[in-house]
Amino acid sequence: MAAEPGRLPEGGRIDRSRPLQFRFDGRAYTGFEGDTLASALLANRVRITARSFKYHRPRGVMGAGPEEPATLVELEGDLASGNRPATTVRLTDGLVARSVNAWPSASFDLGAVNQALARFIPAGFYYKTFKWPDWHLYEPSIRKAAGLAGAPRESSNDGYEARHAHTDLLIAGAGPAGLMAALVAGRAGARVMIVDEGAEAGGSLLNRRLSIGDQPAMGWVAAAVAELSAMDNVIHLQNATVWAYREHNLLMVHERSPENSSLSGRSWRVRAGQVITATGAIERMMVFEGNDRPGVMLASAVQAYVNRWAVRSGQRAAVFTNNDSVYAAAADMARAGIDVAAIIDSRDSVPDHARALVPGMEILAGHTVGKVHGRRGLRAVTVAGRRIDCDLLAVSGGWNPAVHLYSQSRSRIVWDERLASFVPGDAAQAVLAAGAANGAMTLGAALAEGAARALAAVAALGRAAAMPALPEAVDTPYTVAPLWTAPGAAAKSFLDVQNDVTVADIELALREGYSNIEHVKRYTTGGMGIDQGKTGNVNIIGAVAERQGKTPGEVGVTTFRPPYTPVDFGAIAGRRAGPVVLPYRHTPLTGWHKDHGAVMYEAGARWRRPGYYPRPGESFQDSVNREARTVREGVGIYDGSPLGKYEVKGRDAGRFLDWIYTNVMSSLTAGNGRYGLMLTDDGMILDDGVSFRLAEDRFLVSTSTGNADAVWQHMEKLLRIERPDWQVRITNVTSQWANATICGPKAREVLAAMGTDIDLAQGAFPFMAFRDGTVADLPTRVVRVSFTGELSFEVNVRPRDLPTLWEAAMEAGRSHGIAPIGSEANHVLRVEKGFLSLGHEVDGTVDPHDLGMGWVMSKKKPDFLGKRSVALRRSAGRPRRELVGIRPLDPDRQIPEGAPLTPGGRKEATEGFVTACVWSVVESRWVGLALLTDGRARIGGRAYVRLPDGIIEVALCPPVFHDPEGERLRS
Amino acid sequence: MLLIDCPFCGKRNESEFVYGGPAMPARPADPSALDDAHWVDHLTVPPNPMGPVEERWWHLRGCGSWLTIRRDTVTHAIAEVRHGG
Amino acid sequence: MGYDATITQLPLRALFDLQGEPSAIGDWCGDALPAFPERPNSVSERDGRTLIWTGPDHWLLSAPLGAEAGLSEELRPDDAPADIGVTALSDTVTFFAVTGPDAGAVMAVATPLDLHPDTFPADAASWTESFGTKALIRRIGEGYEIAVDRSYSDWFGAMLDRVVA
Amino acid sequence: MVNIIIVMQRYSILSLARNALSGHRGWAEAWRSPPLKDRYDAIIVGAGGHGLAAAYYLAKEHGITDVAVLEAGWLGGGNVARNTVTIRSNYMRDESIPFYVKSVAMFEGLTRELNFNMMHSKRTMIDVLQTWGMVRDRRRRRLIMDIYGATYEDISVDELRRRVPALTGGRPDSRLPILGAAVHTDAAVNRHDAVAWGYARAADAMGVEMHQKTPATKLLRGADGAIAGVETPRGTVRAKTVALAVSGHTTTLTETAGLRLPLRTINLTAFVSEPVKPVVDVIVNCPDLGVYLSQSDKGELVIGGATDLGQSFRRDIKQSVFEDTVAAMLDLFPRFRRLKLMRQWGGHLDMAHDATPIVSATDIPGLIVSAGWWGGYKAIPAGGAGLAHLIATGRPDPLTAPFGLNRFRTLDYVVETGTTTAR
Ligand SMILES: Cc1cc2nc3c(=O)[nH]c(=O)nc-3n(C[C@H](O)[C@H](O)[C@H](O)COP(=O)(O)OP(=O)(O)OC[C@H]3O[C@@H](n4cnc5c(N)ncnc54)[C@H](O)[C@@H]3O)c2cc1C
Ligand SMILES: NC(=O)c1ccc[n+]([C@@H]2O[C@H](COP(=O)([O-])OP(=O)(O)OC[C@H]3O[C@@H](n4cnc5c(N)ncnc54)[C@H](O)[C@@H]3O)[C@@H](O)[C@H]2O)c1
Ligand SMILES: Cc1cc2nc3c(=O)[nH]c(=O)nc-3n(C[C@H](O)[C@H](O)[C@H](O)COP(=O)(O)O)c2cc1C
Ligand SMILES: [Zn+2]
Repeated sequence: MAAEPGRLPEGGRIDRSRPLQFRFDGRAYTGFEGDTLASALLANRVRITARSFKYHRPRGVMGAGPEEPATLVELEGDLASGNRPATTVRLTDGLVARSVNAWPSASFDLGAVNQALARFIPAGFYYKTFKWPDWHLYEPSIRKAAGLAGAPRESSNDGYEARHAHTDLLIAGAGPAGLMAALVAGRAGARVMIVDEGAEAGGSLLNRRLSIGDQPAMGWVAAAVAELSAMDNVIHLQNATVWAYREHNLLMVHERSPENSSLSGRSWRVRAGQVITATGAIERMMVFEGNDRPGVMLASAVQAYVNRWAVRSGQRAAVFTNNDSVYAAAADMARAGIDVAAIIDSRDSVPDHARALVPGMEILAGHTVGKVHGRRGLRAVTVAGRRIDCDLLAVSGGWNPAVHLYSQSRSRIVWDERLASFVPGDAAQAVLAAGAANGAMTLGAALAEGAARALAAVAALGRAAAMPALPEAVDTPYTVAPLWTAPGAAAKSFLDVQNDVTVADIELALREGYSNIEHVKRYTTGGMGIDQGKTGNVNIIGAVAERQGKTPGEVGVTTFRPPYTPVDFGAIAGRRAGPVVLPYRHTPLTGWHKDHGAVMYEAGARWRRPGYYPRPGESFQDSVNREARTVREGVGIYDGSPLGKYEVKGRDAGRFLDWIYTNVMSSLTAGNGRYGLMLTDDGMILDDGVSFRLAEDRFLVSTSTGNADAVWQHMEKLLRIERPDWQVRITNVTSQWANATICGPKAREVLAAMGTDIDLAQGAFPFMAFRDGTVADLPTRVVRVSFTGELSFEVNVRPRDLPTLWEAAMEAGRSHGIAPIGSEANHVLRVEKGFLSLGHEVDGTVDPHDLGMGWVMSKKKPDFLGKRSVALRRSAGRPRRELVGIRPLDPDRQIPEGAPLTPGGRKEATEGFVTACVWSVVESRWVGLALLTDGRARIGGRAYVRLPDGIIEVALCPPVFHDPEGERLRS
Repeated sequence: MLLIDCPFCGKRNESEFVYGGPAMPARPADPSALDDAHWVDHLTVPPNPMGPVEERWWHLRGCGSWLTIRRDTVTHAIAEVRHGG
Repeated sequence: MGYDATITQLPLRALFDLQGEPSAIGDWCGDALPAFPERPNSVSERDGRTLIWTGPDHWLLSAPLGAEAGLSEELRPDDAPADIGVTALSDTVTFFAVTGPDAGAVMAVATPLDLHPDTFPADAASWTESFGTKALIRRIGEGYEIAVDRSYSDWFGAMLDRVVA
Repeated sequence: MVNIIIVMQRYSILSLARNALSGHRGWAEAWRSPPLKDRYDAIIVGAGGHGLAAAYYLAKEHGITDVAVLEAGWLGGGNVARNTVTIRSNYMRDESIPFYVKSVAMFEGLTRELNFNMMHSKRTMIDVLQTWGMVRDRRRRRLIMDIYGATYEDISVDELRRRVPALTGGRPDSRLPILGAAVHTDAAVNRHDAVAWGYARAADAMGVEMHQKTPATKLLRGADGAIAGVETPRGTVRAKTVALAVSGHTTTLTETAGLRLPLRTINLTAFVSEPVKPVVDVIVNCPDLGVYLSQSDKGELVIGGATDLGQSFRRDIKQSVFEDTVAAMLDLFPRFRRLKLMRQWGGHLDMAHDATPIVSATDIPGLIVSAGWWGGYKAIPAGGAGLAHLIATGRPDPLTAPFGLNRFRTLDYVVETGTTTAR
């Protein structure tokens, strides 16, 4: 076990009583509770922690938070996940991590040969080459090289949850601005949610040494956190990132390893009345040759490591800046024992308030870093010809307010010349920015803004709040003079460290005419990495602006989009996984069907229904034939519960049905029903079903299973939007009625045997009538409809009674050989009858005439939905595809459903297709239905099914194979 | 995800609603009185502005009302919600 | 560790759907109903009968299942005048109770409806959405009652169990 | 063939090597920025895939080079920059299949034709079928596609799992068990930006002018009612033929000339995961669950799902659509639970009343529209060629003829029944 050479003897927010063992790239190290993987690696002086994406250059840790562009690791074991910035990986005991994109390790990486090829592979090189003979030749090796981490493996302990939250005010960020805002709004009684992605609250205060009032800033933070936790109107989350800002103030939060739960992640959908983005600011890189060398770090990160983790990132440092913020950092570095050799400031004059922070330190104003020495890590820099030995170069290119969320809300961001950064502009939603996220770069200003924004937000919510007395907070003013690219910056000056995009790449893009910033992004891939350019994007914009003679504001930004930082897909799906990924519906008999061996299918509208009930040793076809024969010859029973059912009631109910059906329903007498077709106003069939008149002003409309909701919507919309003055009310009774349909020549006997007070005689209870009464002592409504072509009784009961009814029918039918039938046999039976089926014959292109159902189009009614369109379409006189029956000349030849018909079976445009093909139990052969151009006129002739492996000749016949007169169903 | 202020229920998540299409002009009482071209337009040509558009939403998973809302197609801001057409 | 909450599937209840002008409904139903609730999406109760105002011109009457036959006689759904709708719906929904200290957290996973007491007080009840399907939610003593279409209840129960597990 | 002088710098490994030695200072602009004239033979509005391809074929096939392509924003920044690059021809209707078959084939030769590497990768698409209705839908497509020479084959579930090992969901006990799969070997992905840039560069080389940041704000009509040109903030530009290839903005423009069209604009979205090592090497389409994905050469999974409800000119993803898509993906690919979302975005496109594209002359003489391309990335080569043909000859070519506006006059819609999530 190695000691930790970089760790300071005391200080920091780590728990030295809890050492932790971990492995990185195969070697063992120690850190402490409170460390991140990055701080622990630095404490162990591991310098090369990564290899770059394209050139495999050695890289070290550069940042201290989610902005980290360089060190991405892959975690193994229970925590397995890839492409994690080491700066955001909380150190745990036994953690195993390795660098991505390097083999065998970051320190010794074979891919490094790409460095030698660098000049041949500038931005966009692949557009210019790899064309011959074919991209395919090159793609596999390119794909293997790309991709950083490996794809995650399946892991069993992935608990994720997604939940909703509602809040008056959502505050993103628990730095001083966010905490102050939460205190003000919380004290005013508003519902507040404050969400921060760090392990603990405090934001930048964790990394700096400042005071608030008369105590250290972190004391103030602790007091604020305590006060908030005592308010039950406040929810405070740490380790939680606001990663998306969507329309209508919906924000998404990803909470990692939530407390008091076994979850690995929780996703919050937060609907907020008001939002304050107090997300702080992110430091920019400096752009000079060799700025990616291990040992070059963001100054704020170096400062964070000494203050928060008691880690010296190097022994002897230089500092390179264009702004004031590094002076406090340099002072903190020096206090921690880092020997600060010099501060190189590109500005000609350094403000006194900055100088005052580093008395005695050498400041090289008006200078830039010329050259970086050291191949595998920094050894020295050259400034104006002078070599400064150092193993650490702390750089700051200025600060970018973290406007990501603000911009995601589609609010404007604008260029601020004074801050040399983009800042929030006009808001597009109820959002305010506070603190460094709004360009308020000092602690006092952040506190004041946090309070002021909270007051404004609370006022907008209609609440009164008091401006608190603001504690005194001394901080250094912030001034900056941008240096977008240092003199001499070229092919090894990295703008996007992660994607290896250099100044030379940007210049090439501009030279080749990819001059819009969006082109620059896409041509070079700058900003398209996992960090989405947090440290680099504005530098790219600055570099482009400089070269185009524009301001960065004129160049503009690329679009900020979610997520702010990457989010596990598991957290987004939450609990929806496996068997409950989609809803499923059951009837009261679903259990029975399964117990009786039914093969269950998805049957539309989320229902799962029996397809067939195979008996031991039976093939699929055997079962279906047996079930179909049972109905044709004896009696079958099926569960018809899912059929859509609606009560339509009111003075205008009849008139309404006449309008939405093609035929007349208002002439029905109570106790009777009628089959009807519903068209869209475009004149296409929408649905079919039987409507019954229950009373003068009351109808029961039934719909197909799959279309039930669509028909309901259709009816409701027509009524409420087009005919609000009509008195019609619709009640969905689909789930109030379940049914068992008993069908076949012996159906009447079975029903009678069950015991009923309904007169079942043909004369007393004709086809298409219904009767209320009891069956097997249960209250029922029995309906004489038939979808099989046989005598059929649909016995409707309350769902709670269906199992009893069903058992009674099975019992009563036993002597008749009753058997349950599934949807496959039903399909055979309806095809034999030529009954239409939605999804087969009705595919959104047919009208009733096409199906030979012109009779259903009322000639009496002046208008009904679809009438005008059917007439208009037909007036063009174009030939239509019409429903016909088909019999393959070879009776044993099954035709795949969907197969095309072409003239003579030739390889030509189709003239129709086979909508259904079944083994007919009445004809003992394959029969089918087809839609065929001018089909009806061709009945008696032949047509040809064209399959990839042959042609099937079929004889055309009327589309009915069984009982054309319908005597059996009326019997 | 929109937040729709139902006159009956108050502000509710879009997931409670079913989209019912753009508000087309009222269906003519007597379609046969229209010439073909006008009928085709009525059926097929919706208003498609960059800006406010009226559309129907069914509060199926709420109070069951049909609502007409005026929503900006660019910003998605909802300026008006009313019952019926 | 999951949530400290209990999911219970409740027995059927007598339910009647009432549609129309309150005056017309009142005329027909007479004493069968508690007073009409005063706010949309709230309930009134009397003698074990609960009336929920679920939509404009739309109410749901609920009572223990034992009262179903009696109510049916009082309300005579089949004879109600044309301008109102009275429909028996007892079998259409399945009720679940979500109770226990973490009931609120479970509900926050289950539904986007804001159940804060300021917006959803003790007498509130509303149709809303839960896991993508239509659901009726009401506050009960130490938790919530949530009802969905009976055909979805197996799935819905499984979903709630997953949340609590 | 028309004689066009091509003045284009060749891209090759040699030119790359040569340039490397000179610090890549020798590369020319891919396209120029000439001054905007006040008159052209033809104007194409919209420098997206269809507009740029039309410009290229107009010059190459028809010798018409006095053409301005006017682009409101940056070239290639519309939907061509934001689609999921699924190139396929598994359609259902005689009107559609031959067109897409041709377009898919044209894509295959484009890298060399345009001397611009589009990284065209004939990956194969596999449809994962989880309901019998979908099995039937795909069978219908498969059998008719065969007539037009497009590939589509059934494979077993075992074979599917062998070819997509990461697909471990959809087992018999899942919500929607996998019933089968269909393989479309013609399907491909490629580099979307390169398509726009490649066409632009080649068209530029033949003299077509590209004008960025030049929105057409109004269509101008002459006294005879015919199109006369367009107005732009940079001045009026005249032409006797104006073609609109502006995706979601077709009606925005036609309505300035009083022309209303059966189109509405919708928002469609996509997202990418973090880049990872190769894990899926085909396009996987799951129409029953509503998700499709492929892995790019850079390693991200590129994932798409359903469209938003309602009309929209926004380009943000809707949380509900997004969650549904992710839940569906994880059901089939449970191991992606720990994969991370990296970026998401949207695009807006118009969709015709029958959901089939429109390439057509209009009631305004000289005004041509190419619209309704909500799944029209794959259609760029053939659609561009068809549009060019229409511009040059005034008549549609046979492949785009079924996409005329006339079909609406008699409500003879072209309906691609059935759902395929993959665009
Ligand atoms: C998320 C998503 C996924 C998709 N996936 C696929 C897929 O997998 N496969 C597939 O085949 N298709 C897919 N598509 C569709 C495909 O992107 C489009 O069909 C195709 O890009 C549209 O054609 P285009 O390239 O010409 O349009 P665009 O690229 O949108 O070009 C139109 C251009 O017109 C410009 N413009 C607009 N108005 C004006 C004006 N007034 N003046 C000047 N210029 C104007 C725009 O700025 C734009 O550049 C997808 C689309 C999206 C959004
Ligand atoms: N001159 C400088 O050195 C300089 C520059 C910039 C900022 N600052 C200091 O920063 C402080 C400003 O305070 P502040 O409160 O505005 O910022 P802050 O940086 O202190 O706090 C921002 C917090 O927001 C969190 N955050 C960011 N994005 C988030 C997201 N999407 N979801 C959840 N949490 C997110 C961060 O983790 C951080 O904790 C002042 O003390 C100021 O002096 C100083
Ligand atoms: C096929 C494809 C792959 C993409 N891959 C990435 C990627 O790896 N990284 C990234 O940041 N964005 C990626 N994007 C998204 C773009 O950054 C951008 O979001 C998209 O082009 C839309 O533009 P906009 O976000 O600027 O509106 C990809 C887009 C497409 C179409
Ligand atoms: Zn409502």
